[in-house]
Amino acid sequence: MSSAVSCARLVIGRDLRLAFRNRTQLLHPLLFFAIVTTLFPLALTPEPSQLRDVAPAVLWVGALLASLLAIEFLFREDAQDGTLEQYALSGRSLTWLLFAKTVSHWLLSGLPLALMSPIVAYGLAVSPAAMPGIAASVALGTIALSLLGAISAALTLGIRRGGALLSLLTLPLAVPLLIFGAQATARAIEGASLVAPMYFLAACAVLGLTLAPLAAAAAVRISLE
Amino acid sequence: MDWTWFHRFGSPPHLYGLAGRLTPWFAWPSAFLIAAGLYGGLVLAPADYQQGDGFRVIYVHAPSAWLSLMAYTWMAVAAAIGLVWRMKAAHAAAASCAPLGAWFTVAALCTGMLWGKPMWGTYWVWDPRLTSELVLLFLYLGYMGLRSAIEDPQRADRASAVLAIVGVINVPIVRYSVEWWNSIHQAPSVMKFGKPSISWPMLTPLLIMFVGFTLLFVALLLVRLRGEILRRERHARWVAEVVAG
Amino acid sequence: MSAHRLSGDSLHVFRGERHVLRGVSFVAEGGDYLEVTGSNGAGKTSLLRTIVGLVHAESGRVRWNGLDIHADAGAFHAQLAYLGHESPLKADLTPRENLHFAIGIRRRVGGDEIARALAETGANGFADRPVRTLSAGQRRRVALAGVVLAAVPLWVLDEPATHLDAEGHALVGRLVDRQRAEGGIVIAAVHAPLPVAGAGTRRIGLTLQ
Amino acid sequence: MSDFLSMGGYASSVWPSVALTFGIIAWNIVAARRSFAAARAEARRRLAVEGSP
Repeated sequence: MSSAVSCARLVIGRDLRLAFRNRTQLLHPLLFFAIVTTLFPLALTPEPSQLRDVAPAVLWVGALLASLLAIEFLFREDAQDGTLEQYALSGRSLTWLLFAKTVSHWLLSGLPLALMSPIVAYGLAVSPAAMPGIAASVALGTIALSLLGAISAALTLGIRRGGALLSLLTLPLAVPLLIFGAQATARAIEGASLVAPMYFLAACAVLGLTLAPLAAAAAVRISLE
Repeated sequence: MDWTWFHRFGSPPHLYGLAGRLTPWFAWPSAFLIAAGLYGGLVLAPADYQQGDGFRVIYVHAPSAWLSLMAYTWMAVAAAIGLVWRMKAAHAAAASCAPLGAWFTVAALCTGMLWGKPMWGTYWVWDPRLTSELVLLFLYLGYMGLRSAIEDPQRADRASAVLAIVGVINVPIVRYSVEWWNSIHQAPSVMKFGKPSISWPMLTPLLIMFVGFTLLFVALLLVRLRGEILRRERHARWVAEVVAG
Repeated sequence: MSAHRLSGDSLHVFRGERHVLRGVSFVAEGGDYLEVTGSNGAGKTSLLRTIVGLVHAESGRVRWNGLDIHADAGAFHAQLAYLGHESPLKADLTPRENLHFAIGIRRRVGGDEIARALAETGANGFADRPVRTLSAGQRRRVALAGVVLAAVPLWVLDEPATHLDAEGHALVGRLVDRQRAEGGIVIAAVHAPLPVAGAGTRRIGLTLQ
Repeated sequence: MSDFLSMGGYASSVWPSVALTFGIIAWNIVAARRSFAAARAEARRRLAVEGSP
């Protein structure tokens, strides 16, 4: 239905416009990603061959924590200023509206992380040939991660100091993404075929696309009760 | 279809009374079965040809691991029922499952480590089964953390129910991903748990233990369930009658 | 326009341990204004949130045109405008942008329509300033413009005149009366009575439990 | 008997496992009963304070 699409466009449009009025906030997760991945060579070794070995782990743990940082703010402001309440009472499907919100969140956090990951990987002595594979795997993995994070963010709404709890809820659920994502990156670095791990990541993303907005909508309704 | 039985069954006073009456019927058989299974497993069953007597840890490890997964599944099912039908008693059951499941996850982890020591020469190896048990423990802790962080008891019930359902969908995926990860990184020198060659004298005590542990779990669940029902129904008239009597 | 009817029958609501609403009943039909009064903490907001369906009553039902509101919540919400005691506005957007996004989700709305509504609630003068620079009363006017723009039969307003000056109170009264004249229903929780026409006005007094 | 206790050299694995599992079971029995008793006591206390509803 076209009205559902225009609804989603409005939700995404609002989030993007708000984000660009607060550009510096968008940079925080990216800066975090850059700094964390800088710490590893300093703690470990500048030796390129060793850095290449740990690059998948560093990239993925860094990306995971950086997007976790962003997820904390996914619904927070909307909950405080009453926007979520209005969404829930708009007569539109809350599931659909939250799906649109998650899409805009990915555009603002997952996609930039994916675009930045080749730069970070270059710093970890990864050859440029591996870059497209790495960026693609981070992009795909962060889709699933944003969806998963939407559930946890909705569940922790209204909890004081919910940040640590948010990590406790999200990280165990994100274990499969970490495994498949890091594996995809490792294969990209080796020059091997990415098909298997990318296929699993895509499966996780599809599962998340179908179920996560439903769960997030249920959680938001509970938080409004 | 007539659903009155369902609502009667779910009505807190009915369930409270039923749980009280049923508890001994689960508790005593479980004590008997666990004693019998333990005797069978530690004394009667022959030693494994590869692992000698070391395999006997399985008689406490496997039932604990089984309960850790079963408790999570039951918790999610109860949570879903509570969420869909707004049934307080189902939320009470879900709340009762969590600490029990978490404890049996701890038991499965620790016995797995003790079993691993003679096999691997170290307590901790990133074995897929141990790793997924560890993730399961984190899931339990997250669930209990969310529950205790929300002050309003009804919201806590409903929010944690959503988490339990998401978790139960995730558990098989975690399990699969961890096994896949392990199959890639497997070092040939690491010895895996040799599958004990299954023979009836070995298997029978194990099956008895499985049944005994399951009954034990139900008995513990029923006791906790009664407490959780009382906590949710404090203001109800029937509670006053039950407690005063 | 068919006459609308909203009713609640002996609603019981718990907030945590507190039994805030003990058997509240009401009926409102097209043209009615229902005023909910009571001291702080008496459950005014809880009642309004139960009526709009955010809070589920422990027992009792709210019915819209005879149908339980939870039976088809989407259809009910499409006919409802709710204003909480916070004005639901984004601080970094202007009033015009806020209304464009908020109302656009509900229905197609043009810029001239938004301008008219803003003029009507006296928010024209600051329609293009970021909301963060506005006073609480000015924000309230923008939020009221949103309620008008929703163009729905049922308004549920929590302290609609809060932060507003005397002229603002009169404005709220006028808006409510016009909504009623068009066959709509207005339910508002208030501290001071709104200046509205007397006929068709009813009060629900809540006492602190 | 000492053969049985030595578990063919695996005593340090088998016995702690058994002890730990039964320790956890015992603790769970105690904790479950305690949780029920606490809920009951709490309900009774409220009844004493508020009187019959």
